[in-house]
Amino acid sequence: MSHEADALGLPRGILAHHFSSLERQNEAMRLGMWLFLATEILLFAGLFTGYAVYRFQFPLAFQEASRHLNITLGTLNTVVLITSSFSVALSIFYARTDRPRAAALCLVVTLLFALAFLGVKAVEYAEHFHEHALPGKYYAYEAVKVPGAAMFYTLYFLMTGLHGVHVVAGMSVLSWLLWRTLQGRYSSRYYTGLEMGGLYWHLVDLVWIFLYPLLYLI
Amino acid sequence: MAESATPSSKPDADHQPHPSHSAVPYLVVWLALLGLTALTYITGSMHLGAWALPVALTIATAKSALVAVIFMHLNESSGATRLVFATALVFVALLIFFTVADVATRFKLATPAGAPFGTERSQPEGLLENQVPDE
Amino acid sequence: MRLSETTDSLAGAPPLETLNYLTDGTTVMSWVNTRDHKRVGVMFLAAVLVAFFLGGLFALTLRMKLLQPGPFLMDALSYNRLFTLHGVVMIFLFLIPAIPGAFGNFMVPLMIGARDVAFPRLNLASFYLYLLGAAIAIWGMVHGGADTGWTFYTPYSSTTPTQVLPILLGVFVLGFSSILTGLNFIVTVHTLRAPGLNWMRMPLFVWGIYGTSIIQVLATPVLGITVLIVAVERFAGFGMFDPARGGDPVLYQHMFWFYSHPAVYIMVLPAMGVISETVCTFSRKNPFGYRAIALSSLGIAFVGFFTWGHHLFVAGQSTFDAGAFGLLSMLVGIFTAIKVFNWVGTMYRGAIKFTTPFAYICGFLYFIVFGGMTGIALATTSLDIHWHDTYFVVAHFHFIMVGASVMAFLAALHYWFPKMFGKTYSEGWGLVAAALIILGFNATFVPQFLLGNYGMPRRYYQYPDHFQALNVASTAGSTLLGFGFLIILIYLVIALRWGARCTQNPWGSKGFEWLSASPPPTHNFDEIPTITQMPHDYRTHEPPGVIRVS
Amino acid sequence: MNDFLRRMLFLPEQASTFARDLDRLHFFVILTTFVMSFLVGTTAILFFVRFRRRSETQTTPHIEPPMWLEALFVTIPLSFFLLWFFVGFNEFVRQQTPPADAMDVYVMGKKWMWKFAYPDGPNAINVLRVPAGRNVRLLMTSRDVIHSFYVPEFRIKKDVLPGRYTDQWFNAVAPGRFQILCAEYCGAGHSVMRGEVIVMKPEEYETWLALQKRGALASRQDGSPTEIEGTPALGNLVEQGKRVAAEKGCLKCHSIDGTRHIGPTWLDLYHRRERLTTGAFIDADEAYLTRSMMDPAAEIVDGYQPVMPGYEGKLTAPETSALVEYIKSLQSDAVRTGPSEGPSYAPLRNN
Repeated sequence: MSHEADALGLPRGILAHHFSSLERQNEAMRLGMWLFLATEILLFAGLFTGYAVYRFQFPLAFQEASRHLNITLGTLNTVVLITSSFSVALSIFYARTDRPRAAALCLVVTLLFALAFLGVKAVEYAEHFHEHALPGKYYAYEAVKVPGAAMFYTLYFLMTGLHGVHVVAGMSVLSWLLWRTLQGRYSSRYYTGLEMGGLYWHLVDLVWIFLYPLLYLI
Repeated sequence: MAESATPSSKPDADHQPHPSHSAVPYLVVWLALLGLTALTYITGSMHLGAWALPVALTIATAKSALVAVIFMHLNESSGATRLVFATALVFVALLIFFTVADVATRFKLATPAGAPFGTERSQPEGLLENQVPDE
Repeated sequence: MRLSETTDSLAGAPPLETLNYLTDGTTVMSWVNTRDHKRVGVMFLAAVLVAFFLGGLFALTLRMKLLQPGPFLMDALSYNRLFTLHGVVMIFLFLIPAIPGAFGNFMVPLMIGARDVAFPRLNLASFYLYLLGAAIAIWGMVHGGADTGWTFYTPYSSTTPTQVLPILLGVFVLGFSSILTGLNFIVTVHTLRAPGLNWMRMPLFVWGIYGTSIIQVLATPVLGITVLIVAVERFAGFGMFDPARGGDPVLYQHMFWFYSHPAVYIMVLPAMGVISETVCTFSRKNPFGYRAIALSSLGIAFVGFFTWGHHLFVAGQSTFDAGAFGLLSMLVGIFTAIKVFNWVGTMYRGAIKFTTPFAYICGFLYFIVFGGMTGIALATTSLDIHWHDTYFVVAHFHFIMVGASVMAFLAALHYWFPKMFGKTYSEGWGLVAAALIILGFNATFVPQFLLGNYGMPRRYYQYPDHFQALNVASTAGSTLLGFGFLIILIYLVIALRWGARCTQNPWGSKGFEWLSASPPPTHNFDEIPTITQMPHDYRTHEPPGVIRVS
Repeated sequence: MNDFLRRMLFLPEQASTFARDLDRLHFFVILTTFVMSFLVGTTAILFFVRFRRRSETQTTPHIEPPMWLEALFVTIPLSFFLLWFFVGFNEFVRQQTPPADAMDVYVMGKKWMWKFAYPDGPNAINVLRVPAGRNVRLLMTSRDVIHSFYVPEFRIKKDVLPGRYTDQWFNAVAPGRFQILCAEYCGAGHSVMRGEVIVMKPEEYETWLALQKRGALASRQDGSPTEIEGTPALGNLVEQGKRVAAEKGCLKCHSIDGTRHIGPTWLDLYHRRERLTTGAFIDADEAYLTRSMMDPAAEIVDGYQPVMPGYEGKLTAPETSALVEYIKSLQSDAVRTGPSEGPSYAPLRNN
């Protein structure tokens, strides 16, 4: 059985026994990750479908309710998330070019941005709680009393909530990757793990790119 | 795992089919994303009416395309990965299209103005004339 | 660790009876913590069989109740819970994981000449997620059960006081298990094929599993989010589908069937794969129209996603959607038709041997044509109006699920039993059981078609008296069916314990999975074979792959 | 031929204008299905007989189907399927498009009963009366969960959804009585959520309708309860009892129109001779009615499950007596016309 892990000076266990080469294995990992991302996309698709249907049924309520969200905070969060995506991309780039310290630094920046995102989101949520702009049966927002507004907030909380869960999941993945990076596991020879984590984080960003206009802008 | 490893003489370059030598593309994409965010913010606050949604979605699509192609390296991925991504998007489109098409083409009385209305758990508000009488 | 042992043992002259995957490590931990796709497959097989007998027991109890039109044996609530459990157990715990989980896991790497699936740990995780999901669901059943039917239609499911939440949660977790299985297979097929095994040489079972996996990966998440929303609606009152808040119960149905219609193909595509393999082996013949059978698997996987709306013809869906879905549904039938004709074609000028698996193939062919065409009939918009939600649907559904999937599952079980365990079973009892099952199946479900025509809605605890005769007939048939399964259970257990040792390739098959020993060693192949032929090339006696000379 | 096939396939009688056309398509489809599965099955058996394995080392030739054969495999079934679709969809569109001259009946599904209301006419529970030979459109909604309105003899079925309307039309060809079934699973009473369509001769229908309207007006003059919240109901005991019955959920299990439900119907219950599960007979007098509210499990009427919760402490004394009065008032010698011995109608909307 040819085994390259040792020859490349990589840590044990990187190349599994049933793959003929590391290249093959990386390809498998990448494809597997993309398939997983596809499932994530379809997971969110359910909520987007709900959004599309109810927006079609209650166009005015959605516009009205959307105007009462804090667009400044929404935009701020968009910028925060885009930047964090950028820093993850940079981190992979640095790992690829054998600059592990820079890579780690980028991950730290990403994590900080992610925290900032959650912080801003928390502020927004607190505001909604304060105004009773809550989903479903808890809806008692004085400012918007159009039928369908409660549905907007249901979708708002489900979508941002699910997205928030993904942000938290992404943060834990990135923290783990940060630890591995600091251990010096990723280099130009092997950086697939980091790349996978990065892909996940980009997906979180991707979902937000759609949530932002749908919830805040129209 | 396997102890019986035999040395391999394959060159390292094999493991990096597409080494990228510069971070500039990432920076450019980042700036573009920020620019597009600003653009969508501005168009969003212009209250474009019927055009608001298509404009916002077009910009969002452009942004996500940038993220997917450059940040997520779809440009250097294998065909299979691209196909996976494309298929997922096709199915999302299908799901949304047929579901919305249903709502959009129902007979016009299906959800009369004033809905939500009468179920056991919430008393009717804004009933229509000729509505099914309650007991 | 295990691997190094086996490679070491290969260094010397291989002993006659080398360790196989069953004997290589016999501690409980060596099973619980295994990475071996074959062991995961066997564990899946054991689990789905338990589920199958549980679900079968529920079904028999239901049929017993239906002997009488009035209250009998149990009250309405118990009846409603029981059919829900029957549905949930059979669909989520048996049909969906059965062939991919058990035989897919076992056979796909062997068939493509790989040592394992791409992500062995994920594979094991998928099994444990299955167990976890099953445990949660069964916990819910023990603590009251749900009475929603396996479809969980809102707003009934969000308002009924029964234990819907744990069952929904169980389904959610099972969905993840299914996704991981599918994801693993896709990557395995893409990256681990043996040299020489290009796409157009891939065994048809692998094509079937590959198509299935696409559906598992792309459809299951939608079910996940849907049941999640219903769960949130139940415990937090978010009201996404709640009509009282402007919610649309039909939206739930769209989202549910976006998964659950393709899910039917999750259950039937692997079955078709099994038939493609077995029909070749027992006809000793190359597949007639290999390309057509292979690509129609992808066709079904793809078009299966466009047709969910035919479950909503009377549900208040718009006429436009009904037309679109009705038209698209016709296309799915075509792919199945292509397969059926090509299977029959495979027998042409073959050398057919009538064995137990072949008996199931014959049953399968008849049932899938009848079940499939009644499916098309149901998708014929206006005919559906009378049949919708009646026993006609129940009968059609069971023709596909039992008549096709379970028949193929049994064919696979008998066909691969020697491969998996190295033992032979009693052919005589096998044929007796097959005859009993095919007969009992017809006796159970043909009356149900007639009941549907007669107008008996499904999920009826009590029914108008004039439906009784047909119900009694159906119950009588189900008893036969039950006996058939019992016989299989008995002789397979006996074979497992006392059966004669079989040769490496008892059927004389040229499927690639028979290239390895039976039962296979842990690492499958000493040397990865280079595939030189199409599968099932019976022109010569040469094995389909040669060992690479390095 | 039509009748023969219909009976062979256990199809119910053809009582609406749709039925015959649909059945014709049905016969075509089912016969094709039979022929196809028979052909496939027989071919397989023939091949088995003809191409049995003769020796264990037999080899076989490699056969690939010619392109035209694969094309045939596609086009033959496809043309059949498309034919079915176009014929079927044509019929479907006809069924989904109510004619402009159709008379409206409002239908409401509710666990577990059907309510029918005619525009400015009477309303009814579980019995739908329609004139023969006239287009009728049902405008349907539900109060709780999804139900489905199904009349097998008419070949019509449509889900009844909470929160929105669905519609369904039909034209019954001749007078007769047909069962309405609920086809969408809706809980414990799903299988007994049955009603009846009574198709009447047009002139009988008109007479009935006129009578109903008069009766409805008369009952309206009885005075309706005051609707000021928080004040005790001013109506008489019967009215109070009716309200209590609705509020306490009695009517979820007991019908007031004679239909069998989870519990015995209240119609004509007072002084009814009931057989208990013990085999004994009792007279349903005031004492029994009260007892069975407080401790229902003690004396269960034969054929019913002991599912009713005790209302001891949950009903005040005035409420109990109001309920008893209400039950006493439910006597079936109210308005009853037409050929049916079916249940009578609940009074018009009065709240």
